[in-house]
Amino acid sequence: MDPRPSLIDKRVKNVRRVIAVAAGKGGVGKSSVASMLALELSKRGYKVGLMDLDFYGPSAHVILGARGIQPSEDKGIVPPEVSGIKFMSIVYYAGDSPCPIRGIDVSNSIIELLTITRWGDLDFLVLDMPPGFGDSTLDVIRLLKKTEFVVVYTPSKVVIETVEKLVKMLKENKVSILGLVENMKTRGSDSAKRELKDFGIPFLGSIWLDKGFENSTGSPEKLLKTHFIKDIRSIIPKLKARKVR
Amino acid sequence: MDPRPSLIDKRVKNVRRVIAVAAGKGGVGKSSVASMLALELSKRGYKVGLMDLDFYGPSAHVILGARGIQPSEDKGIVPPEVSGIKFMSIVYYAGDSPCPIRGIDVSNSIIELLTITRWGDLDFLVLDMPPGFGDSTLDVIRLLKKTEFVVVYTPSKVVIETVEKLVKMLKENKVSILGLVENMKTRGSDSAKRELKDFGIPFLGSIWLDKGFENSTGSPEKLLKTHFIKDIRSIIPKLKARKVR
Amino acid sequence: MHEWALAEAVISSLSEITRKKGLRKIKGAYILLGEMQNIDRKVFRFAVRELTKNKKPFDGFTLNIKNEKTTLKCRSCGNEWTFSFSSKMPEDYLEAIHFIPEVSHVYIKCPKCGSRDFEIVKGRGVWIKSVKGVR
Amino acid sequence: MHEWALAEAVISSLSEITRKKGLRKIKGAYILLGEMQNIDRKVFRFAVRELTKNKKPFDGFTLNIKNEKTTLKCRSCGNEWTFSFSSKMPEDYLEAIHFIPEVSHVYIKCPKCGSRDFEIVKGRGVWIKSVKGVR
Ligand SMILES: Nc1ncnc2c1ncn2[C@@H]1O[C@H](COP(=O)(O)OP(=O)(O)O)[C@@H](O)[C@H]1O
Ligand SMILES: Nc1ncnc2c1ncn2[C@@H]1O[C@H](COP(=O)(O)OP(=O)(O)O)[C@@H](O)[C@H]1O
Ligand SMILES: [Mg+2]
Ligand SMILES: [Mg+2]
Ligand SMILES: [Mg+2]
Ligand SMILES: [Mg+2]
Ligand code: NI
Ligand code: NI
Ligand SMILES: [Zn+2]
Ligand SMILES: [Zn+2]
Repeated sequence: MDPRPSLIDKRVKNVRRVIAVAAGKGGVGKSSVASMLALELSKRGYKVGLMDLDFYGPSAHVILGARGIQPSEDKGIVPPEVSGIKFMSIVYYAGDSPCPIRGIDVSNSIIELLTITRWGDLDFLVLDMPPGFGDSTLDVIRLLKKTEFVVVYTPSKVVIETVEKLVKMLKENKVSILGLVENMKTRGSDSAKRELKDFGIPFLGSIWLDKGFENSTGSPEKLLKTHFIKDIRSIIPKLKARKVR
Repeated sequence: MDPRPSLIDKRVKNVRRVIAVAAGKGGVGKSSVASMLALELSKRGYKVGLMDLDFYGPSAHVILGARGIQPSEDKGIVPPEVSGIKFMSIVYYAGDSPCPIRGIDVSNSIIELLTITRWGDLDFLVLDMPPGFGDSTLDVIRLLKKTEFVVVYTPSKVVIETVEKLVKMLKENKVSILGLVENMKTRGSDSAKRELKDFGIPFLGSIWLDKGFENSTGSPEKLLKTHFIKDIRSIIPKLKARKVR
Repeated sequence: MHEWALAEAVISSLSEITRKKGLRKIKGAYILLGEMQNIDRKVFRFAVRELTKNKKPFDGFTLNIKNEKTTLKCRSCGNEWTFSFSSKMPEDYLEAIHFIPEVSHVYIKCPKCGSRDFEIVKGRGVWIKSVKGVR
Repeated sequence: MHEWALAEAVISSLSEITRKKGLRKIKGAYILLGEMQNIDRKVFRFAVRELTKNKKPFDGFTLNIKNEKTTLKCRSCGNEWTFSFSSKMPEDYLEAIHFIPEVSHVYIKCPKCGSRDFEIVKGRGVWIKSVKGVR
């Protein structure tokens, strides 16, 4: 019998909200939204944790410019802080090397990390989800029952197709969905928004395509001055806990 | 003992080239490049197959507008044609529903599809790879030894970070890499290209960010009139078999 | 009838074993057919006969087929249950599972808790259990 | 010393079993410690003692620990081999594997064919093999 799952709930007992930023699809800005959300919440004085669950393409450390840090050991592992955010990522252990592992190993790694990481008291734990809805997503649903999902999409046919699948799957599993965030908005097409409305999920807001964003990644100070963060600010008030099932 | 792997090599015996379009990262345009490449090669009179290996976010059928088709059965399954392309996808069996399966099941599905699909004689079989380098990528490397990779990237830090990992991993496994394709190019940043040059992998060309692309998806005729396809045309001559190890 | 392809896989695999182990003759094989895939035995046997015809090492080859019941196990609640094709499922769902047993995750839920996160413990598809050969 | 966290998981799990099975007392448990994770037994035992102290159902609890050798199996060539911490690997690689055994895929290759696509067949980490309780 695997002893680990039974501890995971206790590990997030003093975490008020667990918010997973997901899409099903890659490249829509999950990591960007998750990192910026954590950054803004932390700046506002909340106690915030951020966990990068994309083991193939971990990105949050690149966006936040978190280099040369490592967790400390104290009855488990204690995440180091980046701009006030308690930050966990597989990069502490795999470095910059590719980690070519199968789903079963991804699952085991996530369970191990959730078992040994001591988040302590947090207002928000933000999860940066990988694309797809395989082992990582299924384990979050199975093991972190208090997770609420923020679903990111971009106005594109192939993206909508996949995001719809994620939403169907979350609803079926009776997982809380906080709402939808449109990313990389440009003038014109609102058709995607219309199509997704049918799901009866709150629309949390749009983040415009921000040409200055790429050059700000790696520097929290610069990130806090982008248009992107302004859009995040208008989304935060809408993150009130609300269960959509 | 699993009897399936032993048949897979024979299934592609009469396929001259197997080209996997991959990135490690999601959203860089793997499916777009794979679909457009297959479309242009088919238009030029080559015998072409296209296999969508992204089981969470299958996209090629959306891009090519392949709806309402199904394989036929004849000593296995025979892929139906879309614009002259023999096309295989999990959507034939999972429909539009989410397929929330773990890596082990993805692996089993891919092995099954590769075992029963009769491609016949082909000049090119294009594989549309999922993000990550988990079960699907590892199975392609393990079971389809003749696969040559085309690695797609976009000029972005988080993308480069992941693409580098994929390239390292492919090189280590002595997998052939045909070269790099830059996608969604905009004026300005050539820095990514410079950074990736260190790998000693041929640069196959750039595909410019094409604002008309999204509205052409779903219609092969429209796709054949995009700027995107023009960029694909200038890449094709560089796809000469060349093993980079 | 894609059973032919699965029979082909079995024969290809047995030929490979014959070569690798340096067998002169392959007298028989014991095959498990998982109920989930609902493989037509008659067609499967017919294909094996055709595929081994006039192939020297398969002279006098006998095929032993055993039906393997399907066990599914829920990762969410631990519940174990069986699946059989007699279930009242639309024809095209059963057809899809016949081709790719894993798409069962689209059509089947844990009868106890409703989760689709289940393991196909056994009875998935074709498996070579043992081979009898002569060196 | 993150061994404490793993001991906590074991005790939390045993407490859960005690509750679910309606046990009055939990007399002992048989734990496998996989070699891959190189868990410090002394620290682990100490943590278990501290965590069960003054906990009623754990009165007189004895811990039986068995070392489980690590077996790795290559998916590419089928080769099986073992892994032990005595290997000549840089300290920080071993440290990383100690925390997350799966990152071994970054640092270990199949000694026969060089592939990193291997299965951790056994000897990964902490496993509760059996529990002895009184109803
Ligand atoms: N609103 C935005 N404006 C401009 N670029 C963005 C925006 N959101 C994300 N990006 C860029 O898009 C790419 C993908 O973003 P990322 O957060 O890594 O996506 P995901 O985590 O979903 O794969 C990155 O290059 C990122 O810099
Ligand atoms: N060159 C391009 N110009 C404009 N849009 C593009 C281009 N390449 C891809 N896209 C768009 O980017 C998004 C992601 O592309 P996709 O092919 O689905 O990526 P992947 O398969 O890597 O996840 C889609 O909305 C697609 O229409
Ligand atoms: Mg996701
Ligand atoms: Mg990401
Ligand atoms: Mg890939
Ligand atoms: Mg794709
Ligand atoms: Ni059939
Ligand atoms: Ni430790
Ligand atoms: Zn269940
Ligand atoms: Zn090997």
